[in-house]
Amino acid sequence: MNGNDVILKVEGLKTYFYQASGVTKAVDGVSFTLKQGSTMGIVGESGSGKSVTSSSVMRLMPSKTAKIVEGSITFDGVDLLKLSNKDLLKFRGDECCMIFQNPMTSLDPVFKIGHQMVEMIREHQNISKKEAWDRAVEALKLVGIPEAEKRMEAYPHELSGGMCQRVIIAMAVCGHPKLIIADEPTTALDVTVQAQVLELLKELQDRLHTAILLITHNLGVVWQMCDTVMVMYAGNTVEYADTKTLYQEPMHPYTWGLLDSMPKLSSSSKEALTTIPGTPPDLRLTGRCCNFYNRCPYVKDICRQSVPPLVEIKPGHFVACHRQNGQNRLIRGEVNAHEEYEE
Amino acid sequence: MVKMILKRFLQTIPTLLIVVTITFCLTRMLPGDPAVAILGVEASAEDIAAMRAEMNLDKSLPEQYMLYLQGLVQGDFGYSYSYREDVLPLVLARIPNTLSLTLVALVFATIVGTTVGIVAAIKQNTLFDYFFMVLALIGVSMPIFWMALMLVLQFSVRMGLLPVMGMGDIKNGIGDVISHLLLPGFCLATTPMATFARTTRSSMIETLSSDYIRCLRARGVREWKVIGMHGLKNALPPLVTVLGLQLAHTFTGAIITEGIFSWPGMGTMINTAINNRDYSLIQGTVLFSAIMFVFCNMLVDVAYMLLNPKVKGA
Amino acid sequence: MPERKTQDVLGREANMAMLRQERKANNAWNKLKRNRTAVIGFFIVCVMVLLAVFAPVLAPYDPNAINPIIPYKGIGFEGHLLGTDDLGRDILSRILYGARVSLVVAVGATIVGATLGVLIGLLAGYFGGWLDVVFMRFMDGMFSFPFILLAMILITVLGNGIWNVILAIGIANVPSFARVTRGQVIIVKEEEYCNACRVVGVSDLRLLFAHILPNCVSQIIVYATLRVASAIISEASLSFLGLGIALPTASWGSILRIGRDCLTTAPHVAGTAGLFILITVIGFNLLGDGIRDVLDPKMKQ
Amino acid sequence: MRKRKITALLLAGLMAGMTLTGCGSSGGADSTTGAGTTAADAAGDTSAAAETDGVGGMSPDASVEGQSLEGTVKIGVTDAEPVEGGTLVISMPSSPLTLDPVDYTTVYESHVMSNVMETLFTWNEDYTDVEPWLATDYTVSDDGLSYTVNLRDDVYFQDGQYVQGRKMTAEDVKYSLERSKEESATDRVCRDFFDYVEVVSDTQVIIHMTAPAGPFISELAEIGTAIVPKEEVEGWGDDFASHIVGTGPFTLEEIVTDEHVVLAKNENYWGTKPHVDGIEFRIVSDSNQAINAVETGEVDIAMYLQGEAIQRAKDAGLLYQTASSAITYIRFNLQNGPTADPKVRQALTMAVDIDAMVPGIYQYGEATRAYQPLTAYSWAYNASYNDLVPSYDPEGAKALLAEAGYPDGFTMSLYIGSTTYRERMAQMLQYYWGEIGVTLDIHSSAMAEWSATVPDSWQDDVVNSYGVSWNSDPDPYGFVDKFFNTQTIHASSNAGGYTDEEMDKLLVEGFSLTDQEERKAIYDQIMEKVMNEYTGIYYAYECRNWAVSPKVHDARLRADNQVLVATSFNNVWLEP
Repeated sequence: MNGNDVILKVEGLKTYFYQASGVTKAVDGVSFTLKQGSTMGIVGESGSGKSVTSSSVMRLMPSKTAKIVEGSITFDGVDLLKLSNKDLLKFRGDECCMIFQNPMTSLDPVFKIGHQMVEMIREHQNISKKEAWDRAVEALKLVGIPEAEKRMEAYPHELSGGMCQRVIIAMAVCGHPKLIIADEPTTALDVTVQAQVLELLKELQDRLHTAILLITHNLGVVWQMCDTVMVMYAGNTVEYADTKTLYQEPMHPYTWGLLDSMPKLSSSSKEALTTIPGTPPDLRLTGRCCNFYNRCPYVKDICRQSVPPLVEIKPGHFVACHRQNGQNRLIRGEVNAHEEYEE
Repeated sequence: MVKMILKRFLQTIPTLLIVVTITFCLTRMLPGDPAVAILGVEASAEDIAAMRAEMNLDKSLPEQYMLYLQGLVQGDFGYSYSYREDVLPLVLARIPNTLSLTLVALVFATIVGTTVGIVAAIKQNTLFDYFFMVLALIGVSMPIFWMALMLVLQFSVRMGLLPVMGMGDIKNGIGDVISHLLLPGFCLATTPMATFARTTRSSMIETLSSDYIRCLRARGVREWKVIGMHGLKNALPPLVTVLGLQLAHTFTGAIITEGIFSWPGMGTMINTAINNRDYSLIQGTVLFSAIMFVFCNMLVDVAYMLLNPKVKGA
Repeated sequence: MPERKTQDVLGREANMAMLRQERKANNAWNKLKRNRTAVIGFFIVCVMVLLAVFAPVLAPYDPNAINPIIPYKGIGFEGHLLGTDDLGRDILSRILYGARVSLVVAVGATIVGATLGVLIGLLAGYFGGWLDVVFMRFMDGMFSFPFILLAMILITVLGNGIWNVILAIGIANVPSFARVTRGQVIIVKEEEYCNACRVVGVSDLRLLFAHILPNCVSQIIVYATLRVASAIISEASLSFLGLGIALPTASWGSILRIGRDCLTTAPHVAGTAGLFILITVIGFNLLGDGIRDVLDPKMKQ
Repeated sequence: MRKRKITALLLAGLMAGMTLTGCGSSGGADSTTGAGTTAADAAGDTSAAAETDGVGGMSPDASVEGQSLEGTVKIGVTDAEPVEGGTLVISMPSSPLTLDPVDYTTVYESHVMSNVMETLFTWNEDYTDVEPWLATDYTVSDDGLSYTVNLRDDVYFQDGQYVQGRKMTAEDVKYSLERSKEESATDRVCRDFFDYVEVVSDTQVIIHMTAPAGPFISELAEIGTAIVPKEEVEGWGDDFASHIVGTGPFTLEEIVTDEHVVLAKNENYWGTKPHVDGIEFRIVSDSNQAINAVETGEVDIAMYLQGEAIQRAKDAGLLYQTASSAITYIRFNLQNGPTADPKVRQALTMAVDIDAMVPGIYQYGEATRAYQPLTAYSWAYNASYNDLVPSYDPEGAKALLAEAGYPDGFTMSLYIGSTTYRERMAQMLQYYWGEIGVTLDIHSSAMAEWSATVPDSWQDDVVNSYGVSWNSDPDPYGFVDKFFNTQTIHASSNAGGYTDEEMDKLLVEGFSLTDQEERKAIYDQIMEKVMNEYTGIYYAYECRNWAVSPKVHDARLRADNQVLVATSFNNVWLEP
C-alpha cells in the first residue's frame, strides 16, 4: 500500500473540538491511503466525522475550536501538518480542491462567477486577468456549462444548483488538481442532476488522473463511484475495504445496519428497509469502549470495556470490532446471548 | 436600476410632506405666543396684534398651513423672527457646520468601529475581542452629554489641552480647526463607533462562518482577500443599515453636543428656535434635518441595492 | 470486573444526564440563565429596580430636604455618602429616588411606544395595501425627526410632568416599534401555518392576535429591552435640557443638569449621576443582547 | 441755571427712557427684550452699576449693603504709555441679531452698535449726566417745546456701499431722529412728545416738541437715536441691519450669527483714533467656557459671567463685579386664589428664611439680599422700611395661615423661567412653604412661554405666583410705577394685578413733582403702603460679573453693562 502512486496517506488522525462544555472527539483515530487517480468513499451517518476528516485533510477547520491533536497527513510525500500558511494556500485550490455539499452557498453571493474564478486562478497562477478569464471560460465549457461567457457575468443566485456545482467543479479543474475532495457533492441537488454531476466528476477524473475523496452517506453513490470505501462511526474508522469486498462481505455490525438501511434496486423491492435503532453517542464521551455498543445487537461485555482496534482481517480489509477480531467470527444474524443492557 | 432610484426618490416626497404637516401641527401646539416672544412682554396689545398679523398668526390654521406650503413650493421657508433673517439662508449657513461635525464624527466612527469589529471577529473570544466589546458596550450605553462634560472637565479644564468650545477657524491654521473638532467630534462619534464595532463583529462572524468563506479558503484564496474583500462585502448590508440609523442618531446627538461645545450648528439654532417659539425657524430646521435624514436614508437604500446583487438584478 | 462496569455505567449515566440537560437547555429561560451577558444584565437591572423600589428605606435623607448651608459638599461629607448638591440635598438619596423616575419613565415610555407601535405595525404589515402605505408613510415622517427633537417639541407641547415625559418619549418611540413589528409580521404571515389558518377559516383579527402576534413577540421583547436602555438616556437628555420632570422631583438627568453648573468645583454631582445612568443602560443593553442571543438562534455563537 | 434743571430732569429721563438699553436680567441666555423695561429673565442687562472689586471711589449716599456704587469701573492702568495695535476680544452669551438702531432690542446689539455709531449726546465718565457728543451745545426754549442743537462740523461717516466718507450734516440728524420716531418698534426719542426736526443750517437743527419732555436730551444719548446716513439705510433696505454705517471709532467688518461680530478701527475717525486695531465680539453661550477662554487668552473680556465661572474668575483674580439695578422677586396673585388674602401672603413671606435663601441661590456672591421693590441705591430708597419684611418665623406663618382659613395649607403654583437661579429659588420656596403645609407646583419654562402665561394671570386662579427680575434705572418711577400702577395691570410687571386708587394718586404725584425731597416723601409713603401689603418677596439684587484679562488697560465697564473702548475719556490698549 505504500507504493509511489499513493497520493494521500492519513494515519491515526485525531481532530478534537475544544468547547466550554467539553472536548468533542469528532475524529478519533482515522487512517487510510488514497492512490493516484483512484476514488475513495467515506460513508457514515451525519456526525460520524466524515466531513471533519476531509476538512482536516485540507487543514480547514469549520471552527476555531477544532484542532488536529494527533496523527499525520501526507500528501504527495509532503506532511501537510507541517506546511506553512503560504504553502498551504498553494496546496489548497491548486493541487487539492474541495467541493462542498451545498453549491448554492459555496459561491460568494455578491461577486460574479467570473470574478470569483479569475480571482482563484490568479491566486495560483501568475497570469494576466485576460488569460485567467479565458482559462475560466474554457473550464466552464469543460464542465459542460452552456454559454460560458455569459455565465461568467452572472451572479451565483442566477444559476441553478447543478449549475453552481459545475462552476465549482470547473474551478477545481482550473488548477492542477491531484486530489478532489467532494463533501456530499450531490446531497443538495435533485436526482437527475446528481447523476450528471457524478458523471462529470468521473469524466474529469479519467481525463486529469485525479484522485477523489468522496464523502457521502449514500451507499449507492459509493458503489457507483468508488474503488475503496471507509465506513466511519462516531469519529472512528469501523471498516475499510475495497468497494466490492465491502458490499459482498461486510464485517462490521454497523456496516450491516448501514447496508440494510439502503434500498437495493437489485433485490426485491418489497423487502422492508431497516433502520439502526438508537442514536449515535455523544462525542464528548467516546473513547472508553466500542462506540457502537449501545446500538449493536451483538454487543458483548468486552465491547463495553475497551476500544476495538482496527485490524486487517483480510488483505486490504480492515475492521474495528471486538467480535470480528479473534477466533470466533461473528456471523450476521447471530442471536446475541447477552442482552442485559438492551433498552 | 435608475428607475428604482428614481422611484425611491419620489417616495421621499410624501414622507417630507408628512414631516411638514407634523411640524406645522406641533409648532402651533407649542404654548406661548411668538409675537410676545419677539416684541417682549412690555409690548402693547396693538403692537402684538400687528405683529401677529404680520406673521399670519391671525389667520385660521388651514390658511396658515396653505400659506406655509405655498411658500415652501416657492422656496420660501419663512422668516425667522428671533434671528431677524430669512430661514433659508440662516439654515443653509448652519448646515455646513453641523454637517462637517457629524460627517467627521461618522467617518471617524465608521473607520475605527468597523476596523475594531473586523479584528474582533477574526480574533473572536480572545482578550482583544473581549476588551473591545466591553468598550463598545460602554460606548453604546454612554449618555454622550455626560461624556462630553467629563471630557471637557478632564481635557480642557484640568489638563488644558483642548479648547472647550466653538469652532476652529481655518484662518488660524488647520491645527485650530482640528483641536476644536476633537472633543465634540469624539463625543458624537462614540455611539456610532461602538455600534459599528458591535454590528461589524456580529455580521463578520456570521459571514466568516458561512460556507462560501470556507470554500474560498479551500480554493486557496489568501486570507486578507477572504476577509477584506469577500467577508467585508458580504458583511456590509447590515452595516449600511446601521449607518443609516446612526446618521439620524448622530444628528440627534448633535443637538445636545453642539449646545455643550457652543458649536454654531443647527443644534444650537433648534434650541434657540424652540425657546423663542420661532415657528418658521423650528419648521425650517426640522424640515431640513428631515430632508437630510430622508436623503441619507435614500442613499443607504441605494447602497443597499448596489450591494445586494439579488435586489440589483430584480 | 465491577470496576469496568462502573466505567461503562458512568458513561451511560453521563449520557443520560447530558440528554436531560439538553432537553432542559432548549427551554428559553434556562438558556437565558446560562447566557453570561444576560445574567450580568439581569443582575444590574434587578439591583437598580430594587434600589428604586426600596428607595424610601435605603435613602439616608429626604431627597428634597434642602440645607443651604452645605452646598456642593464632596463624597463622604458628614454622612452624605455621595455628597450634596447645590441646595445641600443628599445626592445619594436623590439618585435612589431618581432611579424610580428614570426606570418608570423608561419602562413606561417603552410600553407606550411598543403598544402603539406594535398595533400599527401589526395592522400595516398584515393588511398591507393602502393601510400599510398610509401608516408607514406617517411613521417614516415621524422617524425623520431627530428623536430628541421630537421628544423636545412634544414635551414642550404637553408640559412638564412624569406622565407627559412618558407620553413624549413613548410617542417618539412609536415609529421604530411599528417598523420592527411590521417587518416581522410580513415574514410570519407568509408562513405555512398562517395559510393553514386562513384555509380553515380563522378570522383575520384572530389570526393576527392569536397566531401572528405571538410569533413576533420575541423580536419585540428584544427590541423593547434595548429601547428601555435608550429611553433612560432620552429621559436624562430631556431633564438635562431642563424639560420634563417637574421640580423638585429628582431624576438622574436633573442631577446631571445641576452638576453641569458645578463641573469644576463639584464634579461628583455630575459624575455620580452619570455613572448610574451608564451602569443601568449597560444593564439593559446586556439583558437585551442576552435575550436576543437566546431567542435568535442565528445570532448564537 | 438751565443746565441744572436739565440735570435734575435727567432722572426723569432715566425713568422714562433709559430703560431702553435696559432689559431683563440674569439667568439664561434667552433674551428678548422689547425696548423699554422688560421683565424677561435674560442674560442681558444694563443700568447703574456698583463695583466691589475694581478701582474707583465711593459715593457715600449710594452705599448699600456693603456695595459701593459707581457708574463706571476703570480697568487696568490709565496713565502708562499706551501700546498700539491688537484686537480686543469680548465674549458675550448671545448673538446680536439686528444692528439697525430702530429695530434693535437686546443689550448685545447695543454693545456692537455703540462702537460703530454715535449719538448727539453721550453719558459722561461717571455715568451721572449726559454731555454733547455729535452736538456741540444746545438750548431749550422756555416753553420746553423746541431744542436748538448745534452740531460739530468735523464729523464724517465711515465708508460704506453708498456713501464714501461723507460729512455728517443737519439733514442726517433730521433723517435719523425722525426715522427713530416713525420706525422704532418701541418708544424712542419720547415719540409721543417729539414732533419734527427743522434744519436751520448744516450745523444747526431745531427739534420741535408737541409737549415738554424732561428726559428728552438724555434720550438722545440712547444708541437707538444714533445718526445714520440716509443713503446707506435706503440703499440696503432691510439689510442695513447687518451693514450698518455710522460715525463711530470702529467700522463693522463681519457678522456671523452665533459666532462673532468683527469691528475694525475707523482710520478716518473724527475723534481720537482707537489704540486697538479692532474689536471682536465672540459669542460664547456658556460662562464656564468664557472664563476658560479668558484664562487661555482667547478672550480679553468676558461679559455676563454666571455661577461657577464667577468663582473661577475670582480664583484667577480676573473678576470684576458691578451691581445692577435689577431687583429679583416673586410676586403673588393679588386678585385670585389663596394669595388674594394679605394674611396668606404675609404667612408665605414669614415662612421663608430669606437670609439663608439668598446665599443659597447665589453661591458665588452674585447677589445681595433685598427687601423692597426698589433698587437699593435709588435716592428714594429708605432702609428703615426693610424692617417691614417679616422675619423668618415658620410657626407664626402657620398660625397666620390657620387664621386665614388654611390650617392644612393649600396648593399653589409658581411660574418661572427655566434658569438655574430661578429653579434653585423655586425649590427652596417649595421646601420652606412645604414646612407650613403649602404645596408648591413649579412651572419652569422658556421665557417665551413664561411671558405668554404670566401677564394678566391675576384674572384667574392659575398662576398664584411668579418669579422674575426687573431692571430699570435708579429712579423709583422705573420700579413702583411699573409694579403698582393700575395702568400697567396688563403688563408682566404688574401681572399680580395690583390696583389701588390711592396708590395711583400717589404715583402720579411722585412723577409730576420735580423736587427730589418732595418726591422722596411721596415715595416713602408709597413704599410703606406697599411693604405692608406683602405683594411679593423681593429677595435679591443680582450683580453683574465680568472677567477681564490683565493685559487690558484703560477700559471702562459701565453700569449699563457696556464696555467702553474708545471715548473722550478712555481709549483701550492691550499689553502685547
